[in-house]
Amino acid sequence: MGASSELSNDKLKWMYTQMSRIREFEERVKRTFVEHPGVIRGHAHLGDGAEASIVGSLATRHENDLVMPSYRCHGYPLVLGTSAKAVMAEIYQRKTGVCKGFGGSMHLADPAHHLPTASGIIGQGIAHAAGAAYAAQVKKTGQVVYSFFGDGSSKQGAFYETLNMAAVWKLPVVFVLENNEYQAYTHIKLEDANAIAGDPLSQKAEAFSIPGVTVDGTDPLKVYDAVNEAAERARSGKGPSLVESKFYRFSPHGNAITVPPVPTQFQEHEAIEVYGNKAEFAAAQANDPIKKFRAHLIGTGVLTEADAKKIDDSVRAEMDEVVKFALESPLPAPEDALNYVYA
Amino acid sequence: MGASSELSNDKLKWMYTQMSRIREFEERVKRTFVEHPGVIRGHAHLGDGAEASIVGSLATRHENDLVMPSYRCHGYPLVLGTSAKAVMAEIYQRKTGVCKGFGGSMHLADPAHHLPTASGIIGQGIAHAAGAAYAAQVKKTGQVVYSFFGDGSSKQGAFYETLNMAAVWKLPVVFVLENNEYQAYTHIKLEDANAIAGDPLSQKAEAFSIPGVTVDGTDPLKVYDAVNEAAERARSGKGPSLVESKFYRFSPHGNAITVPPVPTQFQEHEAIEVYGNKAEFAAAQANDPIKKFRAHLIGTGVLTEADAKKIDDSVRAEMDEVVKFALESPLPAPEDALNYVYA
Amino acid sequence: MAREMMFAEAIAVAITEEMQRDPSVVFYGQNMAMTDRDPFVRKFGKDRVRITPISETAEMGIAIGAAMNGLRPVVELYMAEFMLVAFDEVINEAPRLRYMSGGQVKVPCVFKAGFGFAAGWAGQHSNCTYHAMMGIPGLKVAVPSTSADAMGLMRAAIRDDNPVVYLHHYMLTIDKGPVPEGDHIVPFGVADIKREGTDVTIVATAWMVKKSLAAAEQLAKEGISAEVVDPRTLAPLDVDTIVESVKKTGRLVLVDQAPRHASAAAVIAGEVAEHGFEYLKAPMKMVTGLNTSVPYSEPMESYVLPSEEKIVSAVKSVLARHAAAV
Amino acid sequence: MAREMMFAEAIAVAITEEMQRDPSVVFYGQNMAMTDRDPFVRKFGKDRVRITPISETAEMGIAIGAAMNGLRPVVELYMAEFMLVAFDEVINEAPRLRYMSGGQVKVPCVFKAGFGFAAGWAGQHSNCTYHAMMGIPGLKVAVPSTSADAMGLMRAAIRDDNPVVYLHHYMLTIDKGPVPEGDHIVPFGVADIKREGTDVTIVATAWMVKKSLAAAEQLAKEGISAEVVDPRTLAPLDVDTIVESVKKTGRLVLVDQAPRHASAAAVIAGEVAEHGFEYLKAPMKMVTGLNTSVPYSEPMESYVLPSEEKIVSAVKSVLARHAAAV
Ligand SMILES: Cc1ncc(C[n+]2csc(CCOP(=O)(O)OP(=O)(O)O)c2C)c(N)n1
Ligand SMILES: Cc1ncc(C[n+]2csc(CCOP(=O)(O)OP(=O)(O)O)c2C)c(N)n1
Ligand SMILES: [Mg+2]
Ligand SMILES: [Mg+2]
Repeated sequence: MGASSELSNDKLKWMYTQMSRIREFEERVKRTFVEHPGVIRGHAHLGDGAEASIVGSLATRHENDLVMPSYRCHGYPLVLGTSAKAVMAEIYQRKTGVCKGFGGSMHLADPAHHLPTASGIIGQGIAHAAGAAYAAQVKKTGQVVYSFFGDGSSKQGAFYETLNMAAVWKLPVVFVLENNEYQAYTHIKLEDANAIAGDPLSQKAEAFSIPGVTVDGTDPLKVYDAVNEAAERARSGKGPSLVESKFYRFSPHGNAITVPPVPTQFQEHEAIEVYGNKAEFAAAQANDPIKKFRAHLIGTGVLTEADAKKIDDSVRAEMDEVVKFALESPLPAPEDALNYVYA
Repeated sequence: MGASSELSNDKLKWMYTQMSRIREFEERVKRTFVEHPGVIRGHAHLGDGAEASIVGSLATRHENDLVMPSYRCHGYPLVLGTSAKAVMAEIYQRKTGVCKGFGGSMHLADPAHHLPTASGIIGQGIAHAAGAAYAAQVKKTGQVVYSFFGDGSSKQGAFYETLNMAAVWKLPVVFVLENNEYQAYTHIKLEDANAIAGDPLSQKAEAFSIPGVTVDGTDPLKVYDAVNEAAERARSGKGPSLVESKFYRFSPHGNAITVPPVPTQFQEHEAIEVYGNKAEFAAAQANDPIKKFRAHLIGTGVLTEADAKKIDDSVRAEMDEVVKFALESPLPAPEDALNYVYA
Repeated sequence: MAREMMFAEAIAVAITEEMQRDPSVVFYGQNMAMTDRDPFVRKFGKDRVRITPISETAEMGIAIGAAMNGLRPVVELYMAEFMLVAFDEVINEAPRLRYMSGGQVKVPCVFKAGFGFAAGWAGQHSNCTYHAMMGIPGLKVAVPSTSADAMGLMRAAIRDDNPVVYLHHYMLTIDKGPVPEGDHIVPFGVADIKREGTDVTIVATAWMVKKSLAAAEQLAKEGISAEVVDPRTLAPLDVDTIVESVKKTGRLVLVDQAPRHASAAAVIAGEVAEHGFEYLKAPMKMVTGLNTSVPYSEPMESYVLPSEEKIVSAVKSVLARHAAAV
Repeated sequence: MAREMMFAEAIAVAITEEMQRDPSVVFYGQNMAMTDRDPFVRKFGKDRVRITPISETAEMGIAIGAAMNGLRPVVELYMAEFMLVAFDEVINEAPRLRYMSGGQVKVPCVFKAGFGFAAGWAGQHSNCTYHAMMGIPGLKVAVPSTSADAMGLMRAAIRDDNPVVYLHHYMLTIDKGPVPEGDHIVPFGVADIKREGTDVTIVATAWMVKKSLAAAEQLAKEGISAEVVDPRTLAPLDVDTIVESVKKTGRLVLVDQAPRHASAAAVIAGEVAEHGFEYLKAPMKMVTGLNTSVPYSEPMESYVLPSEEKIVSAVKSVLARHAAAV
């Protein structure tokens, strides 16, 4: 029995709430493209489907532990305590955004809430996470650093170099490989040698002689157990681990890439749009982590149906406010752009 | 029993001769720093100690198979049929050099003898080798490409990215990881997570779900067997393999790095110079691949002591000529430098 | 006779036709050729058209090795900044191997990438990286601004026996323009005068050509005749045509999306300062991106990038300086 | 009072003293700190002084992450070209993260590397890569030419709250020069006039400063007074001091080891063309590496690199042009 069996009911409710918040937040981002065209620019990537993995992972955090996600980064700050308003405002280009409109969807940062930065370049953030862990080690802060990145990103040299160095230096870092079966439009069976051979991606850990496990990323408690073990290992000075968390992303990679002024929106998931594989997509949806966890909590008596509905309603109300706040916030002044080039 | 048991006596003699040629060639390069200071510039890296690994590998080649070594590349062209004179002349900066004086010790190239290029930047040549194999695959030339690189180089992202792609594309390439226990002055136990854990470096193959084997790189017949199996696998369309060949380099990493006009020479091996570990160095020398193979061939009746001596003598005579040729060859004209920038 | 074609389409047609012409041309990259329905896969099969993992070092390194063994790879890199994780392959491998081999090998490959995503892609996806490649001996760099040039330069790039970085500006992707019928090729190292004029020379590349032409149009209404010169390739760079234009107009404005010291403009300015000094009737002026990363939010992004208005006012200022000097 | 110190020693002393001063400074890289006998390890222990694998992406990426969490890493990279395998970290991560975060994080780290190994290291190890970094907003680039500057700029680099690329020229490694006692700091963005003169301004960096000073000496014997200006940092670049010098001398020669379009010289030329045009009495002239990779063999290598003689003759030619124009 894993450590998750000791989670308090409050913590479990908190976990469900956070999962629900991520989902609703991402739904609202997606709807923005329809309801308020032009408000979001560039490329936005959603975390729906990843909720159990994100929340199960972050539920293991100790105070001051750091989190470094990839460019698909909306969910993490919501869980870490960043105001959802500030996150949405950032995505909406507002001066009230968590990065004052400088970063946007791919580059959320909130060091005050333990998320230093997110890099938009594949794999590089993995090294940054290990670096933060190196600082924690030298300064003996006791921090563990959580590094999140996709299955596709695990094919970038930075992943490999970093895991070796983290292993050699025994850095307090947990590498969570979020395997959602796709890198953008590419199915994993087209690009990963382990996947093609039918092996788990966690097998890559063998290249560094560190623990590697694969976990059902649609179950926050299983994720909790695996990540918790890795975090404890890191905290006790034994070094890094690789946790492969398997789930499915429900939205396509990002909004369609169009050239202004052509409007952009989210299309169908690549499974359907590119590969015509409706069955795969339907199976994933039947396995929705939020529905499953809701049913589990009700089944185990942690929540009543009414409790759950109350949470869902309050999350919806929160996100109504969030969108309103973001929409009504001012844009930055043009000259603001001259700030922050140098410290 | 491996395929090496079927090698003809002629082939075995050829193998011994090539090993002996590499050793003698490298000795002469090294002595040049003493006997003819200034004739060799920059940084030269010797292959003494690697003879069994190089020759055991290349003995498995079929006509037209390609070889892409790292910057430590003197040995390979000698075995492939490049004139030793042209190799030495290159190292001596001569117009008669195999690269006309443009490349030098680190960048030997002789495509006519199946060695397209050697890159001086760690790991990058591994990708070039896979690329040549991709061309072989598309053009159905039947070529296998042999990629040689060091233990240290296996920590560069290029290694990892390339092996995954080669596995996914099932490229006809053999990756020979030459584990000589050192990357420059760094002992492998200071930088490789597998080595620190006591695991073989061939375990990195798990990250790509391809075969990975470790072989005694001081025995050309064991190398032959392992590389031959990998080459046959590649040739039959099954894709790449990783062969870790373990041996010891007898010379230090390269000539000491000094700034002109301070003279440069080869110092003591790092085992002694840096780590004060005379025992390690002595043990390696006691395990000299050339002495061992010589004794083996005499023991099995392939060579008499007299035959062996004859080979050794003729190799020495050849290398006398080689040095003479290189010394007497003209330097390039300054303006030659304007050639070959563009094809 | 000319057909109308979108910029991106012109590139695709050039690649397709080159692949038809020469079986050694291959085409691969991330997120392309996913299924058998892909038009390139349908035409050329899965040996010559492939999908790759997110492994730019391997992707470009493999192209280099393949080029040395008889192929002519075109690597689709999508965004020029992704080359940076593997920049050694671009500027320290591809262009140097031939030279270091004493001319024994050649490395014909094309690294194709979009750039300048000035549409809210923010700090890491909106940059112009050509400055880091234009001075590398052995490397060629193409930066087309029209459909015709896009097609003609891609053809030339694929046929070139040297490594070529082919950069197509994102903001031009769906612009339409005439493209000559037949085997239309644009030679490298030949600048094009996109608009003739007599009062001032504007040198610009890619999207900045479009902005400069719009500025020239506006200036024409005020009686100012601007000549717009597009180098089309930054390596080789056609300094002569630029200097000739300056000889005619006596004034120079350089427009570049990149920040000043990371721009092609600065390098071109240096060349004109050396070779066209005596023709200049006033100091030249650069209109470049400001010295910041590119911010996400639209008002800030617009503020830091060159605009029609900034070009117009730069032109007026070099003309005013002239007037004052006379 | 000043002590004599070798260039490399001055750098080592600066790092040592900064590490003594500030416990958040750490120092790591390949092939250093191998044993407990290493002087840095002895002084600062194995947490703060480390050896790394050949993993430049991880090495620099880790520095960036560590910098955001309270350390001030100095990464020893040995040769500037090795940064290219990880160039994204240098120009698309370190300098952009602060900006993209809206000023919330800072990334104080130093990427230290030798460069310009013009001693038979051939095509991939002899290059100057600063042109690719000097225009990147958020990034600073130091290129010292003397022991004093080497020390003072390293101190400034480590104390700077921004990412700094610190490039020390291989050919200067064992040159000796005076270094002021005490906490000697050279601020970034302040050019230094290494020799005063009245007839011509020579702008040069690193090894080229040494060559330019030698050329100036030779010119002095012929009655020509050359001023040698060393920007010392390429980012920020002190354009004012250069323009002031040109104002005084009216003529400009720019010397750079890199090929012309990959040089800092071209960028500086562009700045002077815009901001110092009216002071120029003759066209400026660039003396740069020729447009080739660097060949291995000595006669060819010398041929492609700038030399004292080439500088002298460039100076004479800008003076002659002047004479002709008068
Ligand atoms: C070096 C680099 N190459 C390519 C890209 C373009 N890109 C952005 S996201 C992405 C897919 C990433 O897939 P994965 O790592 O699986 O993460 P997911 O999107 O599934 O969360 C790609 C290829 C990039 N940002 N950086
Ligand atoms: C990217 C890069 N980083 C660093 C170097 C410097 N370097 C040259 S050789 C070498 C050691 C290589 O060791 P290994 O791969 O084990 O090969 P060996 O020398 O033992 O044959 C290093 C670090 C380089 N050439 N390229
Ligand atoms: Mg994915
Ligand atoms: Mg080694």
